Amino acid sequence: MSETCRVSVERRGDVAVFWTDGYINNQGGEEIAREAYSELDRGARALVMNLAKTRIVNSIGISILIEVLEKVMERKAVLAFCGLTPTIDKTFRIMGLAQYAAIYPTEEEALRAVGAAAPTARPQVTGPQ
Amino acid sequence: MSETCRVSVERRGDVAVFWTDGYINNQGGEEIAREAYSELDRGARALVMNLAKTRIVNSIGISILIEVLEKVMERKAVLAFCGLTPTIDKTFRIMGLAQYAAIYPTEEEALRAVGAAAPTARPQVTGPQ
Amino acid sequence: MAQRDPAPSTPPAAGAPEVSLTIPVAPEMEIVATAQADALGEYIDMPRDKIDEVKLALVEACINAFEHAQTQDNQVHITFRVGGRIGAGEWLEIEVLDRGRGFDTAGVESPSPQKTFEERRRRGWGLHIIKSLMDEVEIASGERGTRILMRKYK
Amino acid sequence: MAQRDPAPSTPPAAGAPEVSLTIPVAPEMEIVATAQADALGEYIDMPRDKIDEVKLALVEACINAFEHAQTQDNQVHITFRVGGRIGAGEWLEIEVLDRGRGFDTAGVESPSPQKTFEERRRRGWGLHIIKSLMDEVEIASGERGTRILMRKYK
Ligand SMILES: Nc1ncnc2c1ncn2[C@@H]1O[C@H](COP(=O)(O)OP(=O)(O)O)[C@@H](O)[C@H]1O
Ligand SMILES: Nc1ncnc2c1ncn2[C@@H]1O[C@H](COP(=O)(O)OP(=O)(O)O)[C@@H](O)[C@H]1O
Repeated sequence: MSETCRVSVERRGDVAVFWTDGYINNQGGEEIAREAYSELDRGARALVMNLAKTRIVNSIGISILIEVLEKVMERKAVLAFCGLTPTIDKTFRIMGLAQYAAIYPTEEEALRAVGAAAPTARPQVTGPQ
Repeated sequence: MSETCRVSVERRGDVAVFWTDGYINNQGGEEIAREAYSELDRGARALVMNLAKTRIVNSIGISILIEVLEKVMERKAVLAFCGLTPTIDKTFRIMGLAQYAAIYPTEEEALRAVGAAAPTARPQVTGPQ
Repeated sequence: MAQRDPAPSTPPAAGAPEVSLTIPVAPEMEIVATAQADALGEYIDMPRDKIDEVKLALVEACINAFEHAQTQDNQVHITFRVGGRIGAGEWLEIEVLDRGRGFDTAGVESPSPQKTFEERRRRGWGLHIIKSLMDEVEIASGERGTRILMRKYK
Repeated sequence: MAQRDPAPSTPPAAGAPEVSLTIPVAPEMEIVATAQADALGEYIDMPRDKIDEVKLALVEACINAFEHAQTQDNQVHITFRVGGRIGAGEWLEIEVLDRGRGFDTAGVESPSPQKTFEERRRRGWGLHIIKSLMDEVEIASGERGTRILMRKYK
């Protein structure tokens, strides 16, 4: 099914950058969580999630992102989002995600804020939006 | 209504280039016909229609394009299409439009074929696709 | 369904996900309907060009109902079904039903480029286009309305 | 419509173009439904960001019906209406109806970031999001099902 979210991850030193593509529901959220926990286990101290290719995150998806955020905070790591549509940004604020995670307009700003190494070429995200 | 086709036209010497944007139904077809007749009246000897921003032309729209083609032939002018999606191309062939009008993959090729002056900057087509 | 006359001979695909859509007889509503064909085509990962063909066939079926059916309820009823085994013969099926006056399907003259250009009979292509773009088409029409059942494989 | 219990107090907008869509209770069908919101939002030239808000509200209403309603017919019935005077107060209205078990709307606890983060009760945001994103929302629920009527101005 086309709408299922694809997630790709790239490591830049101790920062893990996530790109999502498509609808984030329970499945998409769980896919992100799986990748996030594996990056934390591999010592990531910051996760940057670029949601530019996602237009809808449902409340179940957000509840899973909140779980990820809690795990990130437990590990004293940080989580930053970027590339949010106005609607996703609004929902993140309503649900309080924005109080605990940083939100930046662009990936560049997010990476700078978490002190990542300069971005390299972005990997190809396959699959439709 | 968003889907209504927008038509913009630019003159390059005695060649008139048309760009459509959106659904071509009876309304869209009539809009194109109006512009086409006015260009013929103003001495155009070739019409090039770039449909790259149109994904659907219904059979009523095509029947109007056929009317335009007949008028073009009466005036000993020529009509060329370009930028057709595979589905539009297929429909034009089914209905026989392709037997009387030339179809080119790109605007450049169409312009070259009708012997137009080099293209200038393309005018802004406003409105959604 | 109230109407029983124009029954297709193929049985409906049992258990296939079914989405039904009712649109009013109004300008450009056929385009609103194509959004559903788009979404379900994407749902089964149908290639873009095939989705476009399905959309045009749906447009033609809708505008026929708008133009010719003279429905009492001022509506066109569309059912979308997806089915087949994943990876083997998946399809998108669309049924377009109007409760209009119907027509004699056997009496419709076939169009041709010659009639179109030489005799200047430019209309009459809708049903032919539907049959050309879809893999399977069944048309049933009677005094209780018209039903077009069309299927496209992925 | 068979169900009469959860009747909204606002009368349906008479004469407004109405499109109705029935989707099965199945994964991602809520996204298939949003295609219709998209098409009708575009039909009234609603700005993209507002269409996105409508789509998320629709997704939330659908997944509530999928998750909680325990419908017998395994369907969710959605009606889209557009109305208002062109250029002044045009709106898109969506009614999401399930013939499920219903719930006590007064008994739903409001969510808050505090409960979400401190008490780790992360769910319970769907209805709140719907109310935040739409301009007018009415929820009626009873033993014959649940109806959410929501409207967004352009
Ligand atoms: N839904 C319908 N209800 C009544 N008559 C129809 C319907 N669809 C098609 N017809 C009849 O069949 C004829 C051929 O239709 P079609 O091939 O689509 O061409 P066109 O619509 O251009 O005439 C129509 O002119 C009409 O008489
Ligand atoms: N369509 C429905 N049918 C039955 N119960 C519902 C429906 N929608 C909502 N509810 C009830 O209202 C509660 C709150 O819903 P909501 O705010 O969407 O949050 P969540 O779905 O995350 O629990 C649900 O847990 C459920 O008990």
